[in-house]
Amino acid sequence: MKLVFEKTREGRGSVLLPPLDVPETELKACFKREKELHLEALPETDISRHYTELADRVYGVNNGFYPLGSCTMKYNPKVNDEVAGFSGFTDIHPLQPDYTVQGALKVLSEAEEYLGEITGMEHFTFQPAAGAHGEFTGLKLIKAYHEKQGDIKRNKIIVPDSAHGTNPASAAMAGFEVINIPSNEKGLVDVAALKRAVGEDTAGFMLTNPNTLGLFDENILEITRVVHEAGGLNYYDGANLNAIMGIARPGDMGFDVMHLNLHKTFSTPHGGGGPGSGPVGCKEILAPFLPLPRVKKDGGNYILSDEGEDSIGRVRGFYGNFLVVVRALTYILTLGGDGLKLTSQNAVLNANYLMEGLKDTYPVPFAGPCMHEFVISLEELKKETGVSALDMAKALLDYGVHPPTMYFPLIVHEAFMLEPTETESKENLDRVIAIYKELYEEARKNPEDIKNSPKKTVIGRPDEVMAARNPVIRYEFPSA
Amino acid sequence: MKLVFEKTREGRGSVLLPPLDVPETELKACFKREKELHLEALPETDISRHYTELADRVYGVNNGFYPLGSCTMKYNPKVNDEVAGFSGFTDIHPLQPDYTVQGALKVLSEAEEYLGEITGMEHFTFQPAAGAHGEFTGLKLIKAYHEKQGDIKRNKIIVPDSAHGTNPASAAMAGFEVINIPSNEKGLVDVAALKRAVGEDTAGFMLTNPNTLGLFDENILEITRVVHEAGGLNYYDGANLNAIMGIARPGDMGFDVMHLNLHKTFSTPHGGGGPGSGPVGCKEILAPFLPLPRVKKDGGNYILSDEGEDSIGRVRGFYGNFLVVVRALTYILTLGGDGLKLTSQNAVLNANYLMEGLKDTYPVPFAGPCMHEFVISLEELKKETGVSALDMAKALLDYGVHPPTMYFPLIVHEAFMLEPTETESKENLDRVIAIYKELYEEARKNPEDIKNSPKKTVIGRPDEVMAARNPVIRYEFPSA
Amino acid sequence: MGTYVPGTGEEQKELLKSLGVAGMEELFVTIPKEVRLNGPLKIPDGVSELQVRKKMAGTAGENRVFPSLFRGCGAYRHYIPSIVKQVAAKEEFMTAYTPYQAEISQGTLQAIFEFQTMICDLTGLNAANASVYDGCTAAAEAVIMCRERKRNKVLLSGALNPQIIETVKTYMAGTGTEIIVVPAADGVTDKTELKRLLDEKTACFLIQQPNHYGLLEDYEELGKLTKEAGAKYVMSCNPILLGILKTPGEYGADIAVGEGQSLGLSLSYGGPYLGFMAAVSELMRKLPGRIAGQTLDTRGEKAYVLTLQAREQHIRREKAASSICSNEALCALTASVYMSVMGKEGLRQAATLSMSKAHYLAEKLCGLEGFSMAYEGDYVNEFTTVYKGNTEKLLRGLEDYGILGGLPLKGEDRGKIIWCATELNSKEEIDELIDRIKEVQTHEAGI
Amino acid sequence: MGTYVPGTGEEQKELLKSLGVAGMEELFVTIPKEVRLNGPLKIPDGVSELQVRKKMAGTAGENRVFPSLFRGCGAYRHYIPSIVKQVAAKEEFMTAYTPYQAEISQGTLQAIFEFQTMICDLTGLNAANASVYDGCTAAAEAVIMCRERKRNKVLLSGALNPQIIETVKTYMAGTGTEIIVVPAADGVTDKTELKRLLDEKTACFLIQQPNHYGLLEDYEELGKLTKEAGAKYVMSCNPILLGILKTPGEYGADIAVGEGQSLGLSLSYGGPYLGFMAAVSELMRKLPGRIAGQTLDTRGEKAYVLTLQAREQHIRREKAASSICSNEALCALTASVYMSVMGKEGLRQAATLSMSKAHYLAEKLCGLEGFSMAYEGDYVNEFTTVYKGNTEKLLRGLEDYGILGGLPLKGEDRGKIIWCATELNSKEEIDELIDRIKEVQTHEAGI
Repeated sequence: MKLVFEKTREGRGSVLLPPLDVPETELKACFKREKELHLEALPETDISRHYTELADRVYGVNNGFYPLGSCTMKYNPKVNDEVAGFSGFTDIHPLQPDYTVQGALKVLSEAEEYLGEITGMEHFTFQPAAGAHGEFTGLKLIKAYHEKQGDIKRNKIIVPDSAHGTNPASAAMAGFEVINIPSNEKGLVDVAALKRAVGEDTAGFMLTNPNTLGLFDENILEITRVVHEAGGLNYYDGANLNAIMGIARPGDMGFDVMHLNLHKTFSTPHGGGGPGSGPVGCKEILAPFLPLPRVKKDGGNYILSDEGEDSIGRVRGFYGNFLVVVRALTYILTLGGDGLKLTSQNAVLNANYLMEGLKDTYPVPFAGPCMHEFVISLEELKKETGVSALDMAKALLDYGVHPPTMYFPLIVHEAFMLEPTETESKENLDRVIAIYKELYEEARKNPEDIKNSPKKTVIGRPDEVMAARNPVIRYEFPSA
Repeated sequence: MKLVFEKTREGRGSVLLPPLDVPETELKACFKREKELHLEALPETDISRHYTELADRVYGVNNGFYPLGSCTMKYNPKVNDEVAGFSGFTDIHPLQPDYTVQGALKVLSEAEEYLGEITGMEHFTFQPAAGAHGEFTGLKLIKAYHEKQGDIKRNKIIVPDSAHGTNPASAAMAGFEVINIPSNEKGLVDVAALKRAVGEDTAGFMLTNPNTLGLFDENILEITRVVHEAGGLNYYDGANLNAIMGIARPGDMGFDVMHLNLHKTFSTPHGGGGPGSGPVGCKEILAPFLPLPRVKKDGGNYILSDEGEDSIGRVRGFYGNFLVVVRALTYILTLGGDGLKLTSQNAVLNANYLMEGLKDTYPVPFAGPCMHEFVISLEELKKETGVSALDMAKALLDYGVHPPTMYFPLIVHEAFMLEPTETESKENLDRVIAIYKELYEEARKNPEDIKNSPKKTVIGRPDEVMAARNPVIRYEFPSA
Repeated sequence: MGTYVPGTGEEQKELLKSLGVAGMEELFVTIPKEVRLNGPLKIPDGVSELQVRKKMAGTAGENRVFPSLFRGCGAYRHYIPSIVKQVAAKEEFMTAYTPYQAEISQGTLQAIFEFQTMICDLTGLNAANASVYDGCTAAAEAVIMCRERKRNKVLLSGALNPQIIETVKTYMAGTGTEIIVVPAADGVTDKTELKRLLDEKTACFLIQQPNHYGLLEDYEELGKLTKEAGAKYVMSCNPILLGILKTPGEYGADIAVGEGQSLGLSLSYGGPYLGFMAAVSELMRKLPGRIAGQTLDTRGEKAYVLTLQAREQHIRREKAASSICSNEALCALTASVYMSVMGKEGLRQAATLSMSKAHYLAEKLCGLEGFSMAYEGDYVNEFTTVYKGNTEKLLRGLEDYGILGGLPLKGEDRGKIIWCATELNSKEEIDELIDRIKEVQTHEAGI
Repeated sequence: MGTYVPGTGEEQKELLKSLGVAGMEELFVTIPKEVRLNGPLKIPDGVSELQVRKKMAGTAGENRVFPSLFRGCGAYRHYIPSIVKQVAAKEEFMTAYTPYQAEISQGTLQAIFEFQTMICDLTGLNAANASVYDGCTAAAEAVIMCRERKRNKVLLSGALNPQIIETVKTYMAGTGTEIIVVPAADGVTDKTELKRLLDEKTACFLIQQPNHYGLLEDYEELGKLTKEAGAKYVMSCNPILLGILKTPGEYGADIAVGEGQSLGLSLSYGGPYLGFMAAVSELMRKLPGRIAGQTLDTRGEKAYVLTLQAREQHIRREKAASSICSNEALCALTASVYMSVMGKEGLRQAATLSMSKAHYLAEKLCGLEGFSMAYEGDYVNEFTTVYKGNTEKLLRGLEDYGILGGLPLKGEDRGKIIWCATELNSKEEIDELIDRIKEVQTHEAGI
């Protein structure tokens, strides 16, 4: 379809703003833009149609099954959006005096309290705008902590090889050196390797748990103890918290700091890439280092406090993605403690049911009851038929379901990582199992067909190499 | 796709309402429903997906060109919807005291004033919920008028054969006998035939102007005079008002009463069939008969007045489709007098441009500059190729544009009635002209192909005869 | 001046030029000079979107939204789940026309088919249409369905909502149909009177469940009497309460109608609302308006179309069952979403909560000085009290506290108030109402 | 308790049974007993949708929305056209993830590609990304882009929004980069100081247009100085004002960043907002985060994909340009719709209106007792005054009239107020502000 720029011409547009009602001020010539803007307004009819056409070319959770492993694409409740649209939340300026935004501060304070209870952490900051931003912030806390102790040689963060790519990247951004350690044959942290890796230079250890294979690390307490004994701190990547709410808490497992993804576990929409929200929780020992300002209670009132000389400072403007927090709080209040537990139970139940339905067809390399997600391997299929995980993913598109996360974790070849979430019904899961089985047969019978998929989508497979080699990342306006 | 009933099972659903906080009242057994309801709740995920799937199977103005003649499918501005969503409009009870709903009464009062100015009528009622309802109401006014004069023999309404089907139907509903008169060779009212038809039994004459051929009746003043001289009243079907706002007024042409379609001329969305709004305007002589209550001014305040012993009574509960009036008023205030005129000018300009672009390929039986719409005939094409207007309409579906009104007016064979409206750009019209031309060539080259269309739609042509012969108009739940 | 015309200025000129026309005026040559407007319309100059939104926000602000509301009588403030509004706002549903082209309108058509099914399920009848204008016109259309050549007398219960009576009267005036209101006694239809009035000329008897005063009538017996006279039995029902009340189908009604506003539509000062209609299968072809039906397409797949169009105005013209063309499709869709979200359990819960709150409210009210129940019968979500004090002052006093009390009646019913409760009225709110009434009473006594 | 789990009760049992598992507990056997929670979470019991909406409406009601607002400093209340909100609320855009599967994500990808193009057009640069968290982190990411092995000194203008300075400092702390704030004099960067601080170790100099105090600086000269030292020139810009102001491209900047909130996003107490970044083509591969690129598909048709992923964390892990993964995609889409609706004329109008209103406001303010301009330089939509009276009392007084005045500064800037005006501040509103200030002053004097 055409770009928005190709759909209009000069002089179009709507009358949105009123005429000037005060004397006009002329900008001095030296400050004036000389290069003419190209952006032309579209009439409303055409805007409406353009974005309707674009929306038709997007697949969201409301379009169907979306088992993108580790992304927790659960249903996004409408009441959360409605609440986040209340004028009392959308029309307040971030620099209003505290006494005029008691509701907003209450939102942040209540969210902090409940997330603390869910995770076993004692303090939370909502400044981080996404998961990776949370990691970065949490690692900065670890850094500040060691520095405050005068322990300046601790400059290494240990990361298992099954970790999300953001973990090592955030550690590097925060000024650490990254030490990768391999997984053991069960897909868990190799405790012996961890023991070898820790030492006087260990600043901390980052763990995603349940990990990206959907496994809860049975040695969790030993792991965190090893790190603590070496003088390091434990960081919990909460991306997969959807498996354990109300069942176990990172704070009780020996973790000192963690982030959550409100746009995963707490049902806020991901918006095709964001906004997310990556609040960071920590134990008391790290509290002095949290970003400022923080919400405090002063008698019966909430205040934003700027006090804290040891703070790492600010990691974003203002207080984070506030409306995302509003949605998450609405979600928590709706479900309550029991509802959150039921959520995790069903997330795990659905994952196990789906795994059980698929495992006879698709090998599950690391078996056992899984948590909220699991990994299947298409390696055998590829050897037999030449059909890769990528081909299978593309073939799934023609069935109208979203493919799983592919080729991750790296320790499984031709991996498909599936996370159905708790909001899918049994019928939906049964339908998906049937599709996967049918597709498997198809792949064996007509591998070439699968390799040529997708066929029903609005575009065929795009040439990614061409895109990267000769990047065209903006439209060039025709010169006048 | 499956019906909503086929997508769920017992015990599903959301927790929407709070638990009982007062003592429970038990309904007496004799009043209790015995037959169990079948309606099962769906979980939100599935509701969201079900209606997304349904929405994907609907074509609205926001999806593309929609030249449905006489339906004026113009763009529906979003600001109107936003305004109609203000809590001050949506959350007020229709039986609140007048002094608590001054804003609502102001909306009705201002809309009455401006519509009066646009049409040349002196009073308006907003009770009618749609165009046909307006016709019915207007005809009741005519009836009441004659009865008040003691002129009880006037029981006939004269209607040209080019009229919308609602005209004769509404006249019959209002208790009149309908006299049809033919059009002349120009497609206009045959004045001689009208003169023959009028008499002592003439209650009134109904005219759609510009008519369904898109022609403004050049004899309009003579027509209304003939009717008046015979003692009848003139009714103006305002469905096609989009052609003449700010250019000419029914009130100045000798019409006594008329209705408007706010969902056509005044840009309110049609909702896939409704809600519409069909306010009725009339001259002073008919005012005593208008439905009650009416909005009046009492000093600086608005009041709902129930006074008027000659009123025809009530044609609907409360005051009509209020939120539709809110949207229409917003539209009028946005455009202002000049904007309304520009709207009509461009509606006519676009229609003429489209007609000009098509006329060499598709014969225009009644030529001359058209108003807001025009009719082309596919009779020749059918003779030559066997391809009917219906076939061509279905073929258009595969091009992603909505077909025009078909087989209407009845006086043109294999008719296509096109009304592009003012909200289409030149490029859109050029694209449509190209499609129509291409389609014409296709029809001559591969008539069978056209007869087998549509091919790209989610269903093929449905069997309407089967539907009518053996009507299945509800889903039968499987017995438990 | 705002505009939705894409190309003004240069583009207009281009189009005019390509038509070989000098100016806009030339396009209107067929309009006789005598009727052409000379000056501009006397309507304020158009404004920008910002300004119009500001102005209309001001107008909306001139209405008072009552946080606490105990008024019904045909319009009810029930809880509207978030997803209902969200789905009904989808542009595709909003901006489509009547589904004339079935192939690109399956969404609308299936939604109507689903709505029809839900209405049948609620009412216990087998044939429903796609909606009519509102509850009052639904009643009038039902009466029209019942008219036969030899039966031109229509009986209306005197305990109907007065707006229904008025609308039916207007619809039938001048059609040679006699409308008789059967008087009410003790808040319900007088059976003896009904018996007296029913005869072989009676086309139908129309009654309301629960009635205007909130009371449940003896629908069984009234239906029997009506059928014995060979007349049609028509019931006007509250759709949410049909979740718990015996259905028109069970009462042997021929037609059920009602106002569907409670099913997910906001109060909106009276509209858009939703008239629903259902009938026994034998009357299917007498139903007015649109009906969606199931069929097969050329590929042999299930498909939906507008059907039984031979009843309709565009085919039958003056012989049509009704002139209705546009109906309340989007409201019907909204109601469908509402029913899908609520399900039978949700409807039952809404009905039961409303009933229990109404009874709690009645009990508390009748514990107050000057209040008593007007009638003895059974009621559900609405009931009528008699108040010995000044009802107008009482209600005005409550308004100052942000409470809209029940509806005060006029004329011979003066002093009576019809109260309503729904699931939105919490116990706290009801208790506050009671406290406020006491305050108002004290205050009044003090002056 | 609310829940979004479709099948509780019976269905859960079915699933458990088919897994051969006795109860939920068995699914969690891999979790060591020692870390399993024994009791329930101490979180209030879940509630129905009706209740949660009511509670949250109450919380929202505890915030004060000021009808009249003259505060900016990084968050601006501009007019948001109706269609912008309506498009951004489309479920498909809302509920999708990052477009990993290009074939079913062309809508998102094309929208990003269009956004990138618009940002390039606005800034006069040639390479933009899909967005970062906000304006402050955009500045920090730009600084990271500029770091080179031999250039580890970063200069920040002292007239930057303090939040930008703080964020950059946090980002760079412990990375071996030296951050130096170039002091401001008379509200603008001290050129002499800058010249003194620039050297062969300087990676970049970051400046704001207009700056924190609302002033326009000598961007030409500052850029020249920076480039002469071989450092990168980074500008943080107000995107609406770029409709009229000379662009970073024209000033020879290497990178332009900014806060995109003004482009159709509500104030929302600070988020979600939108960080945008653009750079000269040579720096394209140093941009952090997602970038959409154009390519061809197997059918030879144009298609869009996420590209240049070799920069990103999921490929390069610890060697990535940044760890950013989720960005502010929906905000970028909102901004795109805003720019499509406004077009260049609309942006220019918004900028010009804001500027003219700000100047009118400044003139009126300075006509009042005790007010004077803090600085002499040129300004656009924001400016700083000095007030001799008690700023706190003044602003509190205005709040009582529903007016949020400018931002009072603290510390050594105490007594200064930064004011802002946009097209939403009508002349009437400004005049009212002035009158109210007089009233507050009179009142204060009286006591």
